[in-house]
Amino acid sequence: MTDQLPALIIIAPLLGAFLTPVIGWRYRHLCRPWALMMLAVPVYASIGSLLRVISSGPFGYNLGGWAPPWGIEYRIDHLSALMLVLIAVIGLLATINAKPDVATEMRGKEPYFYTLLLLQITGLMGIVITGDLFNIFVFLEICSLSGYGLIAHGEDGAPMATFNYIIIGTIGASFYLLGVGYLYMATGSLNIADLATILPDLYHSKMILVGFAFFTTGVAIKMGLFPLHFWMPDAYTTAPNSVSTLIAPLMTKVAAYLLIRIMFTLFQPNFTISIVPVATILGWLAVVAIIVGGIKALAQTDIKRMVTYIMVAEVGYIVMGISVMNRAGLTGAILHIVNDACMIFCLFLVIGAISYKGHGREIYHFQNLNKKMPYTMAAFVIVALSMCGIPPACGFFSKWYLIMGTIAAKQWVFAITLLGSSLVNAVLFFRIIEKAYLAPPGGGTHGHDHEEEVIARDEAPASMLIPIIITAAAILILGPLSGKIIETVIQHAVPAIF
Amino acid sequence: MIRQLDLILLIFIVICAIAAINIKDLMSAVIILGAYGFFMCLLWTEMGAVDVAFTEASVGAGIGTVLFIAAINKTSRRSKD
Amino acid sequence: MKNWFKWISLIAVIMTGALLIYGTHDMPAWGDPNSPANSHVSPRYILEATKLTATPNIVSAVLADYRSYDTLGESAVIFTASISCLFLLRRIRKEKTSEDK
Amino acid sequence: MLEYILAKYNYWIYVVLMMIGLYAMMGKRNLVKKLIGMNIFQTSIILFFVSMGVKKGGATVPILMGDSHGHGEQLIQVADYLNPLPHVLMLTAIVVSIATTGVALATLILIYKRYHTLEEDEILAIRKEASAYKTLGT
Repeated sequence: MTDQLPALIIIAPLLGAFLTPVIGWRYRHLCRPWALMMLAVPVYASIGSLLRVISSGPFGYNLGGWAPPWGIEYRIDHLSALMLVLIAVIGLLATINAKPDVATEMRGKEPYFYTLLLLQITGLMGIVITGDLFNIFVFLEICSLSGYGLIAHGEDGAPMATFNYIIIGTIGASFYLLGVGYLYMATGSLNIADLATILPDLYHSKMILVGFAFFTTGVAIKMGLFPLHFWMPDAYTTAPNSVSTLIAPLMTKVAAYLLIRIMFTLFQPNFTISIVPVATILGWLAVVAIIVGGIKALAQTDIKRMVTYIMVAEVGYIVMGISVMNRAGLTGAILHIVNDACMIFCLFLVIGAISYKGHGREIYHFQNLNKKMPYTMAAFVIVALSMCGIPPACGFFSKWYLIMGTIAAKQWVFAITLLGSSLVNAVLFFRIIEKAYLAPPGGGTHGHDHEEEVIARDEAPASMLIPIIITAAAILILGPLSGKIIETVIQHAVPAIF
Repeated sequence: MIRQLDLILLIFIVICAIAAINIKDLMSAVIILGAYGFFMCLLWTEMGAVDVAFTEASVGAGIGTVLFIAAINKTSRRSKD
Repeated sequence: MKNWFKWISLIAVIMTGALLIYGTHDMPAWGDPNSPANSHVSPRYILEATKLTATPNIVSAVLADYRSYDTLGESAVIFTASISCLFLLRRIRKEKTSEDK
Repeated sequence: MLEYILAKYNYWIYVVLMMIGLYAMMGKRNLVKKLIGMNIFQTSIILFFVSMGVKKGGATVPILMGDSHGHGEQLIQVADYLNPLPHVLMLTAIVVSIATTGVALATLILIYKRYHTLEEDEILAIRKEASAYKTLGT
């Protein structure tokens, strides 16, 4: 049974997606339980795979029984197992969270919505699990296409944002495909493990250099790295809340995973150190990304748009951790992938709950929200602490490793940028917390005081509140646990020569 | 591989591509895009990729053109560049 | 503003093209039967596919057997696209009918 | 020199096509033109892959000749048949490209319903006006 777990991870949500419209044809209310059931399977299977990887090391799964360079292979190692658990759990929670939004915004279209949601999660997990370069492209397109469909269904302006996303996303995916073509032309293989053994002899070939450049550019577009981030704020701000909750935290992280895979598994680290100065370029782009993201976030009053600019900066963190090319930096980057996915997910959940309750997304709408939605705002405070890097929350630990990595690489500018960015985050979140907790009730802007007016509690429905509480608890628990995560998982994901 | 045929087809393809993005009337541009697709099919048949060629002829040039025409019918065929 | 943007994109395109042309320098000559692409993985398909899958068309054999998983993904892509179109365009019809009422 | 050109011209044509497509995607203002550019761009990548699988010297389409039930297997020569793998990959890529075009056209229809134009600069002007109106209203 446990031998077939990797196949279940993809097959269950894919089958679920194919059958959802069939079920929804007659029994529309059954779509949601069906989707949840089909998403519970990958959670179980990915946790099983993670445990197997921890106990007995990386393993492969040959689809159809064909040996790897000829057939397609699933390759599960420590990094991909960790990513699978992350995607499966966040996918399940996001689907639970989607219920009230779908009931109000997409009445009558539940089957389509849940189908696309399942396909999105299938695509994300497929990118992580597969060990074949072209298969990654196919899954990348599955999750991009379902993402286009879901995002375009948002508020006013969403179709235009989606159209730009389609154009730039297609450029990214096609660049990735070009990279695959160049590598295939030079080696004749598509399997990552096979390529990793062939490539070291060819590092000085111009084809390999160009292929690597196109891989990196394509992935950077999907990730929203600084000069190529311009599609991201528009797309994620205008998307429906239940959709940006799912896509925003995961898509960037999966692309970051792909970057780590390309730089450290497909190519050996010494390629990126000695032959192309790509690490330096990525590092400085990350610095600019963090600064631009921070400044742009400070300029926003719409909190959802603010979070998308924070994401630009957070992508910078991860890329910076990758670019310093040492053990502490890469550990911090991988840890930050997990932590940041949880934090951004929680932020979007909170925004979704607040919008659902009819409050606006501008900062002044947060007035006295702590009395109306105490649990939601408590979760928001926890995320804010984590974003600023206050110790019990998980954000502190990944930033600690990132800063350690930059110091070990003697990149003082990088370290200062990281510290400065924490300060910017503190300012960003304190503005909102101050408005929510410390502003006088009734507010000075309206002029008429109702000091004694009791603000009724008006909390989000349970299906929204439960994911919020779980994620906030996870942010608190992941912090103290990070030592253990590094010891059992991440340590093995970092290449041995560091 | 017949080199002359190959070259002529490649030149036709490039001309079609340039024409398709420069014609102001969108309907004509889409028709030229279809022609581009069919020239591409010929080229691939000539290179021996028959499966790719007939998939492109039916799916790429065929259904693609139909989708474009349907969308242009629903919107406008005016273009400024 | 308009021209400025066109120039920027032209420069970006030319840079991409130059990079690609630079990459073609090391490529094996067009149609070389012994290039790595033609000699590493694919010979086994040509030699074995008919014996193992009983299909004379090697492309079909590879598509539907060796790499059938890609083909599953391909059908999932079509499915995704059609469901996306339905998801997006249904709304217009709905709104129209509600306006008509 | 001529030898070098003959060995490479196919790849150069694909680069030229890719540049045309990419320029239309980025530089053109009309949204349908962008999609036409996207199609040209994707087709050029397919051309690149297909020309990768070509073998000169008498190789034919990758469909085995003669008895299909394996009696002629001793006669199979690798040099006689084209490389099937790029063809397989490109069958998938064609379908992917048409699926992307389909979704893009669906959003295009939504955009036209909202703004009644397909020119990017006109849409931007409408949006700017709308957001200015919104900030004035609050």
